[in-house]
Amino acid sequence: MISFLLGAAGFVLMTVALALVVILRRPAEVDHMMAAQLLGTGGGAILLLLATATETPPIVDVALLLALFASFAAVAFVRSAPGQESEV
Amino acid sequence: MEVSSVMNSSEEQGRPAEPPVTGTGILGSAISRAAGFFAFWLALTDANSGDLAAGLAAAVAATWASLRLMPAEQWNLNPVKLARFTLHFLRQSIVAGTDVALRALDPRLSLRPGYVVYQAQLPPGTKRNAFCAVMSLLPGTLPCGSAEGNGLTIHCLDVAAPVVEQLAAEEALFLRTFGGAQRND
Amino acid sequence: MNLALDIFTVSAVSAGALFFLAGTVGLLRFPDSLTRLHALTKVDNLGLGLVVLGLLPQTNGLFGALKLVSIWLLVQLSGAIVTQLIAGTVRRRGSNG
Amino acid sequence: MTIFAVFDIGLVVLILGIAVSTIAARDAFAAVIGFVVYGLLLSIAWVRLAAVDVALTEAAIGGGMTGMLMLGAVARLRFAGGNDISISLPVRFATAVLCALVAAGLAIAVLSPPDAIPTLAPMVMENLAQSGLGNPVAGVLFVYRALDTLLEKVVLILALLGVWSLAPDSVWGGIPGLRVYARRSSTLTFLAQLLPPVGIVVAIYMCWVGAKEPGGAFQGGTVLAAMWLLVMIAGLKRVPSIGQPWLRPLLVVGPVIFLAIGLAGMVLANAFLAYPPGYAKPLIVAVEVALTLSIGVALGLLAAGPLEQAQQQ
Repeated sequence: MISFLLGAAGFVLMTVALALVVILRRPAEVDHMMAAQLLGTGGGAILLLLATATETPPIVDVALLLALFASFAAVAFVRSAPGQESEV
Repeated sequence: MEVSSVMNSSEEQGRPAEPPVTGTGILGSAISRAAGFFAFWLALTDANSGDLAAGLAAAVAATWASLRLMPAEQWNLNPVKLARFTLHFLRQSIVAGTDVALRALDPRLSLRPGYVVYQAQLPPGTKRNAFCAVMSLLPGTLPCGSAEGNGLTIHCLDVAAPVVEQLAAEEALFLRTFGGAQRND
Repeated sequence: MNLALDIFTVSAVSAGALFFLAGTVGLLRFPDSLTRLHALTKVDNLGLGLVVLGLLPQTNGLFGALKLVSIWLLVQLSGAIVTQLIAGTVRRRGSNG
Repeated sequence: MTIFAVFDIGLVVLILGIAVSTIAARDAFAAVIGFVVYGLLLSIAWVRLAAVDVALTEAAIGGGMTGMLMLGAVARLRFAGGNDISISLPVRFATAVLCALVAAGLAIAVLSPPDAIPTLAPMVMENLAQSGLGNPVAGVLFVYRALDTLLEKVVLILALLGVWSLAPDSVWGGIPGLRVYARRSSTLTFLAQLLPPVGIVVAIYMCWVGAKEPGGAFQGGTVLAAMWLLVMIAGLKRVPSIGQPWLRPLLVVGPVIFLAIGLAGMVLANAFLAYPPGYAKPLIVAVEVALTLSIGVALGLLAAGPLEQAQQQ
């Protein structure tokens, strides 16, 4: 079971890595803004899998903070995106 | 005072007079919010008995902030209807995820993306915001701002699908579940 | 009993991982920013939901399970709202950003 | 090769890739996004290094708060037309050399450790029970290195004074120039109504749990600061002027209580910052609660930036 959960965490990490490469290589800034959200879901899944696999419940708290700050970062990105102030 | 200044001018015109919330209404929503926050605390601390006092403090602080940020409103909640709506919503969000996943994996990439304007019945306010959040998890739709009148601009993956009819059905269900804040202007 | 739970975990977590893969494929193949946002929100949320569902039998006790579910709810809720914010930004600038 | 090793190598490759792309980004906004992603990924790396306390701090500070500070700087530069300033080649070269030197120094320190790594960890674990705490990190921070922890909090206030002193005299006592969301958005309002109460519960949980498990005042305070900033960005509450009567007491309450308990220790326990036997845990929890509030206010005001408007009557 432990190696299965770790393998799943590794698999999700791989898909997150691929998605990050795709997002960050695109020219449009809005694509970059999706990166924080991607880590909120993908990073959360990886951490929850690690917490169960290594039987370390405090890791679940890291997932909680990651979810909270990923959405905070996404709001900050949207707020400070270039061109935002010209549209007041 | 500060809350109403948040609405932009077009939204302010469409904003109906809020139904007066009675003292018991405020107390009721304070109790239910506090119960929710305390349940969240129990989940966080594994219901450890040594942590209950701090949990009460947390629930009180969170409820105070919540009432200041989002004043109590009349939500006629019925547990049976709520459960039915939750099940429906869960099923729809599974359908939504599967739908997009299949489109992504489909070699032909069957997409006809575009915008649709949906005239919402719900006036601007907390309930409409909640409905927008529900919509963004429904199959193929993603609200991205307000349009003329009481309209919402919706981005769809497939404009040929009967999006407006689907959304009207979803909104009707939402109204039946959470109480209809009908436009009274 | 234990075996049945383990099989449940393996199948739900695998399904969740597949959804993460499908979401990434969507990000790669979809033509514009808004359609990619659909892929990110809906598919990844379902992926995380399935991973959480699969991990539920492995948690100790009801409250441990509740904690996982509340994290998923938090991600789902804030994701649903943040996506609309990003989508609004895209719409104002035209789909090509 | 175990499955752990495969996972770790993949993670390290990803983090290095993001780091390189952050350095190589031509546009400041893209670079900040890269940095935030880097911080969030780093918190997974700290988890793998079994440093959950650091992982929590990294997710909060590296992923959230530093990104917010740098986005503020980017917006300010753009407003001032700073994006057009071309940096001359020698300056770029000097910057690159300095960064490379720092990186090389760190690499040497990490890659050539002494044969016997000096550690006090066994002694900490032996004596931790005396303090009544369960989290060794909290034990080190509040029992063995309490002076460092106290000074760290004072530094935060000094940093804030530094930011405030950038303002011209005419607006002293006025309102920080936090840029609120340009268009009033009911979507953002909704998020700022729902998320902060949840964040308050998480912040109190972080502060409370810090005594026995990973967590603590810094993580909790950062969550509070982020939630406060979210409410201000959405325009639900105004950015307060720094002359507000409630603001300055909150800012110093943590360090002041810490200092008071430290001074009391000179009388009751014969040393500065020593705790009387049996009272260590309740005193430390009291200090943590006060510090959480102070850190939250200080970080929120740091991110809100220098003063820009005079106080409105």
